Amino acid sequence: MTVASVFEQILDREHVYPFMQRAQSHHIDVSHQVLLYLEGISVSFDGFKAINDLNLYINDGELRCIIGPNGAGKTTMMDIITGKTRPDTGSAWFGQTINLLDMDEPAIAQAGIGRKFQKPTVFEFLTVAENLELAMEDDRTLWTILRSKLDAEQRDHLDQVLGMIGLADQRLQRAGSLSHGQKQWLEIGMLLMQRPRLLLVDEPVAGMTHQEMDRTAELLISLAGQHSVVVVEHDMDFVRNLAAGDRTVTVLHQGSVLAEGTMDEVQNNDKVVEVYLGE
Amino acid sequence: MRTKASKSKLLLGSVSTLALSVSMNVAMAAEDTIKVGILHSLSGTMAISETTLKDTMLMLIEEQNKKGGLLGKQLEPVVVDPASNWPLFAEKARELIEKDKVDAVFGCWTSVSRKSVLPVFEELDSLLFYPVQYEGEESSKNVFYTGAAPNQQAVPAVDYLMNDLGVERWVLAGTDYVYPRTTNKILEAYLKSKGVAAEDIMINYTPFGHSDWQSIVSDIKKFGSEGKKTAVVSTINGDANVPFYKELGAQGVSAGDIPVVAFSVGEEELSGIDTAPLVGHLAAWNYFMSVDADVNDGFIDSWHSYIKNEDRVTNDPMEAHYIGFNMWVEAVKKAGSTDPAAVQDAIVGVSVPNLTGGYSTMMPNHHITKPVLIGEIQDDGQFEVVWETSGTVAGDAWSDYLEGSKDIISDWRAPLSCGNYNTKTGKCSGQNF
Amino acid sequence: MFLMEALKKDRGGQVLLGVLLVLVIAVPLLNLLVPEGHALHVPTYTVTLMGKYLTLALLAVAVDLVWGYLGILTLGHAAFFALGGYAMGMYLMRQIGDRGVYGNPLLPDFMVFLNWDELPWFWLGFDQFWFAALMVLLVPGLLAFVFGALAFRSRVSGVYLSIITQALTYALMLAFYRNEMGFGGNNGLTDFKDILGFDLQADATRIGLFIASALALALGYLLCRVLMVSRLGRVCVAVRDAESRARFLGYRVENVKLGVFTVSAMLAGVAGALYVPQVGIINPNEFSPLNSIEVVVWVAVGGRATLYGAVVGALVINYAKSYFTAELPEIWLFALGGLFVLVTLLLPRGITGLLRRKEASA
Amino acid sequence: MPMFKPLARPLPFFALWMLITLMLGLSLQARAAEDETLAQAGALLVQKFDQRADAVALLVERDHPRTQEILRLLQDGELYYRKDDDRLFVIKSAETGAEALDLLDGSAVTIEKKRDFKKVTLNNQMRNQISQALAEIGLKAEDPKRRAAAVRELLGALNEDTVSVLRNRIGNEPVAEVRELMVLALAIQDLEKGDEATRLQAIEQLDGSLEPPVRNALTALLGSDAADQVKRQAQLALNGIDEKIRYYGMLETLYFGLSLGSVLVLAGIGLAITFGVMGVINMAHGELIMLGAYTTYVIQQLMPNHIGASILVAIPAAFMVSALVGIAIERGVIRFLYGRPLETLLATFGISLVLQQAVRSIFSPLNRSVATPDWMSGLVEINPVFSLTLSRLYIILFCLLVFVALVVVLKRTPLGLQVRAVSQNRAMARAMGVRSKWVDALTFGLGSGVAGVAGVALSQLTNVGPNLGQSYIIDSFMVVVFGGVGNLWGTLVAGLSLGVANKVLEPWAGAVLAKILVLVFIILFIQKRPRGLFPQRGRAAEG
Repeated sequence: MTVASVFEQILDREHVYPFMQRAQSHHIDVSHQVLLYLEGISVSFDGFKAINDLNLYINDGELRCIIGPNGAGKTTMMDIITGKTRPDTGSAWFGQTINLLDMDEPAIAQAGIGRKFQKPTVFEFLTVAENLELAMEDDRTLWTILRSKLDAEQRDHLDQVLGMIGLADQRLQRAGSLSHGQKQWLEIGMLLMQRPRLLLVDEPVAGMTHQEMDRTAELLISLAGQHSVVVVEHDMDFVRNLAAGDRTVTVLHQGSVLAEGTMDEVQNNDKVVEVYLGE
Repeated sequence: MRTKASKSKLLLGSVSTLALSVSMNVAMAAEDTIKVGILHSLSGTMAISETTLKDTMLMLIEEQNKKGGLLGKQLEPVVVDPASNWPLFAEKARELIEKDKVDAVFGCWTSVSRKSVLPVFEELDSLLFYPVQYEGEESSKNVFYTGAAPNQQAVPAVDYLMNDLGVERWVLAGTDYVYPRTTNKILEAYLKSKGVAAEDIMINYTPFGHSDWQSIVSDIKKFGSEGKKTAVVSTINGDANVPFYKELGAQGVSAGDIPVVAFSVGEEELSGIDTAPLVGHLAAWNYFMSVDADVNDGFIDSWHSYIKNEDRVTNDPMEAHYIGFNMWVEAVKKAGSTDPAAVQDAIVGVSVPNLTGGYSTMMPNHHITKPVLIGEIQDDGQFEVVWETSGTVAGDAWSDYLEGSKDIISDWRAPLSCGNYNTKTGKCSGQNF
Repeated sequence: MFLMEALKKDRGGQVLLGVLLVLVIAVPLLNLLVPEGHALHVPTYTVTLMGKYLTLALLAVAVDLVWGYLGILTLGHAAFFALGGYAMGMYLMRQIGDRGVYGNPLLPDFMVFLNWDELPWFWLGFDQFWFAALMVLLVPGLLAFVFGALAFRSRVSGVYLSIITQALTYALMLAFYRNEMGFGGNNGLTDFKDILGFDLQADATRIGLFIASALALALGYLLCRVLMVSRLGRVCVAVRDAESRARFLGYRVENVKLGVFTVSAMLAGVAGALYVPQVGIINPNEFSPLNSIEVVVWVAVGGRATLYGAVVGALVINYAKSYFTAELPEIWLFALGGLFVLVTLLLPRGITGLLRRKEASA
Repeated sequence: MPMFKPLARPLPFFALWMLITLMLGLSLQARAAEDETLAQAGALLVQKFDQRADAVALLVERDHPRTQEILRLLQDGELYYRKDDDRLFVIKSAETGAEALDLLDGSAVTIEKKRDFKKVTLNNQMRNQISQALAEIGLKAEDPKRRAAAVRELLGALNEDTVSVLRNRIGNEPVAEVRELMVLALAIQDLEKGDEATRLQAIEQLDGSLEPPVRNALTALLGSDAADQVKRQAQLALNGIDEKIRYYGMLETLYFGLSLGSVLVLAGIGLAITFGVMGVINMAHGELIMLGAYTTYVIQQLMPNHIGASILVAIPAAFMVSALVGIAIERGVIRFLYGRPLETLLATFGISLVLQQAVRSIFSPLNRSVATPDWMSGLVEINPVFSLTLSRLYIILFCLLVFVALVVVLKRTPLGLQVRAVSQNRAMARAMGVRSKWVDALTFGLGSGVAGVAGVALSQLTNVGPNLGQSYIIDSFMVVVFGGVGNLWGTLVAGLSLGVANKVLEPWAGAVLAKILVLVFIILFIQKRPRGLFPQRGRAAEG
């Protein structure tokens, strides 16, 4: 660009340089109501096909349950979406504009995809509050990490989430000292702090009491709408509970979609029945 | 040790300084003995060689005390362990001089350890007796070099090979540190001055503890197979020697084909080697255990009885300590005091018997006169003397074959009293005292 | 103000800084004003020794920063320490000027007798203190940055990282042993005369170096402390305990690691630079992998992730070392080795860990 | 096969010699003269070196019947003289009570004090002098091998009489190989002094021979005043020879590389098991190698008269020693640290220090000398410029042997199955009734034992001392990491290729720089492929 244009830029008080824009700020184009596209994805380890030509579409604001026997490729699928594993073939798009396959985990996370692990992983040595603070949606460059303090708005957000996950009393407790269920909650809380557009939730109710399960279900349902939520779960009651109201359920088998539809549809699908009862 | 005890308190707070300095002037008290510092590594990599020298010194001091001590006082050895750690050498030297108030220190093996303590001795103006053959290029007011300088080991050895064995091609193989570098530079210059062509000299350096000698030995073999009689001049250090000789043996290079003359392989080193493949290879020293002299037999006997082990060998650095210690004793008697300055003046010109049946004298450059012997390794791990210089050779601090140093001389007597006086510029450089 | 904040709830740190302050004031007075032989006199010998220990303590702090908080077990920090030391050593060499034994105004003695006819390019500029000081920070920093950039980007971690850091320092050691390198080979750099025009052997200079070391340790400690109480500190812990989690929260783990690793390397460099003039020699031995591992053990013994624990560990072990090597050399390795095993098995939180537990119980 | 092996006892030849002389009916004066010669020589032999040399010269020149015998006695160091009366004796073993045969009249004496007798020692000059002399005599020897050796000894060192000897023996020399050598020898002679025609013919005969003297003679010829056409031919011949030499040079480098590599593999492969299969960083690995080496030393001390066998005994012994120590380490320390690799690293480093100091205290800090058995020393000579050192050859084979054995153990035995099970999924294996505790202990024992075996091999190449372990630990880690953890094949390939790389670099980079370059290469390689050459893939390795 010419010297003149540079001057204009400098003089233009409204001009925002790209490096000054916040990392997350690129908006996600969901003009077709679809938030996540997985098309023709395959990946194999040592010849074993973990994912085999998988096609999956998640709508904006949808709550989607994914079920399937062990080794169906549920976790691998999440690895691919979050950039941990690179597929051999296929494409994965976040909205119309963001190609997940040329981003790494941090980039994807900052783009607005949050993930909860199968085994709850929180930072055991830090307090509950600190865990949430680290998860808070914020600029992640070294310099800002070094200097940033919580501002009022962020503090409110933190308290609000603490309330949602019911850990307000434990805020100064070490995360390591929480019960299994509480850790699950904390991790979900951390997802919320990220303000993600898409939540991937892997077996959230493992090791939870029935009350806890119900509350989790409520929470997840309440999240649907402003977030899209993908839940992978074994516990059929829980899934039935979530999928109530004709939400879509996807059945994965041997790395590809076996059936898709409402809970009743898939339960009466004889292929599914065979997979679950047969053999 | 008391000061050390206080150091721990330093963690707890400044209280330390108190306790410490109290202990200090307790240390001042004892003055009825003459203290002699012994600065040899008793742990770490150098312990292998240096522990023996510590024992030698203790033996010598014990004998001197049996003879009634010195100036009517008993000698008291002060042993410290610099643990083969070069900075620690300087620290321990300072401890010996400042804290234990020793009158003279016998110690160091490697050049780097000597270099590390040198400033300390010059600052505190104390005395160090250094018993190991070294590269020269140094002469300090406070250090007495009782080991061989290059002209007391390397050059005569080369003469022997050239004149008696008719060697025409030369492999200068060494470990890559200052002693071999300097020695080889001197030898290279010397050989060229004797009309040896550049392509008849092969120089090779290897790292410390080098263990895979295949390529190098095969190169030497090729180099030696080109018609002219070839010899290897080895300044290979310590541990690297065993695999080197083993490889020579394995590749069928016998002493008859290509003799190796070593400057760092003595009886002590041989005791750790299967000598079968080495028989006939050479070493140049100023002393061999096998030397046939009454004084030597006496020394060996007292060593064996002191160390309580008939199998222990004696070697050249031990003799150096023997000479150095006796020189110091004589000088102290002559000066009537242990004051370093007095001893420095008194010791020049002192001559004492060495273990090869002759006498060694302290030169004005703080090096001594010694005979040079060439020995052939025998299968019993001893050396058979095959050649020796007619008289003794005076140690030359500054080699005449090196560009930088051929104009430099050293003479610690007044009026010159300078360790490196440049005869060209007429300047005495490098003295910071 | 944020310093105050950094130190509150850090009793160890407060004690440490307090002690350093007292030392900085008391030791010079006791050494210079109190006459020799008087009960309260501190001999220069002890001053230099303390100074040396303080620099080692700083090195330990640097290691604790990356190992304690970031979980990177570096077996190569001796390399950064030694590089800092060499930078300072080169400055001191240039200060000798024509007072070397060969009286060569430009070349250090070892270059003269190895027939170097001119100063190698990488020795240029080291006659200026500011340049040397800059290099003390830049050289280790740069090495750490390049090495880290490669290693952390490609997610080399855990044991692999430890082993290649070890390889790094080992390679450097071999390299510096080579005389062709122009760093004095095995003999290294020594026979220093003066620093900034002050005679290195004058008591005043030694006092000065001691004070400098104390200040460096204090500042280094504060710096690490400030870093670790910030959110960055919490991110470090997060990375240490659950790296992938931190990634999925959108943190660029490699950058965090790289930044802290580089800072730590620079601290190590400073420690080395202060170490050299006080011990009077720097040689390739300082690179040896053994030293690096020893530093890690100081930290382990003192207590990881506390910073002041590292200081305690460094002082205790070095004291023990100089005591044992003098009294019963044979026992030393047994003692040190045993210490390693016991601490890792029984005292995962080190000495200071014990103290803290006492406090908690009391 | 080995060039410098002591030749067989001379006595039979001597007897035969006497027979011949008797048949010739040697006259009495002659014998008197002989005795007188012998007396003179004997008198000289007890003097200093140069007189001894004269004695040898005398015997050879007078061509005394017992020359060969006496020279051999000197060579084998079996000739002694009694200090008090300077009489010469033949002594096989100089111990009190052993018997000494008088050289002159063969009468036997028993040795009261071995100090009474002193060996007639040689120096290098005399050794050469004697081998020359023996070679000239050897031309007439029965054993063709000996004749060949003799001629080879004389290559390029002929004088008038040896030439004449060759000329009239070459006709009726039965063995082809020897004849060729003789031809060579004479051809070299012609090359040096001969007219153009003979020189050209000589070049013909010499063409393609790799004997060093040939090459030297040709080079000398190029420098001489020979006719241009001769020089041209010589140049051609020389080029041909150099071509071959270069080719064999490359083979040699490869061989050196492989043997260095096999040492690395031996040192590393035990680690590949403990580190790779169990994920345990054993910093004491080097010291386990060291223990193996010391075991070899101890075994040799126990059976000093069977050095050859001692090595074979040492292998299982070293395995047991190191394995037991390894198991002790595992049970005593490591099992408390599973899942904490970095702590394991520190603890085992502590153990390594303790082990080092232990051997220092037990065996003294000095190196210990381990003898190389005869069957391992010597050369397999392919041709004059290319020969394989036996000890290295054995070590390469040994390395492969160990490797195969390990692969079999891990792939074919129940232990191996359990090991792999545990290393892949501890919990599952336990659930299926594998007693993982013992599997761990045994695996660690196995790895340590292999380290011990490596120690036996190393004791043949390098110092047996307290620092032995340290000098190999870093290299072995490099090998394992480079090869890919948990993969024996990786270790093999990595070790060998690193060895070869090292040796290929060495000529132009020098030993030190070569090592540095290899290290740097590995560091960079790990950046590119953090899991080494042959990584474990699949979900187990993920994350």
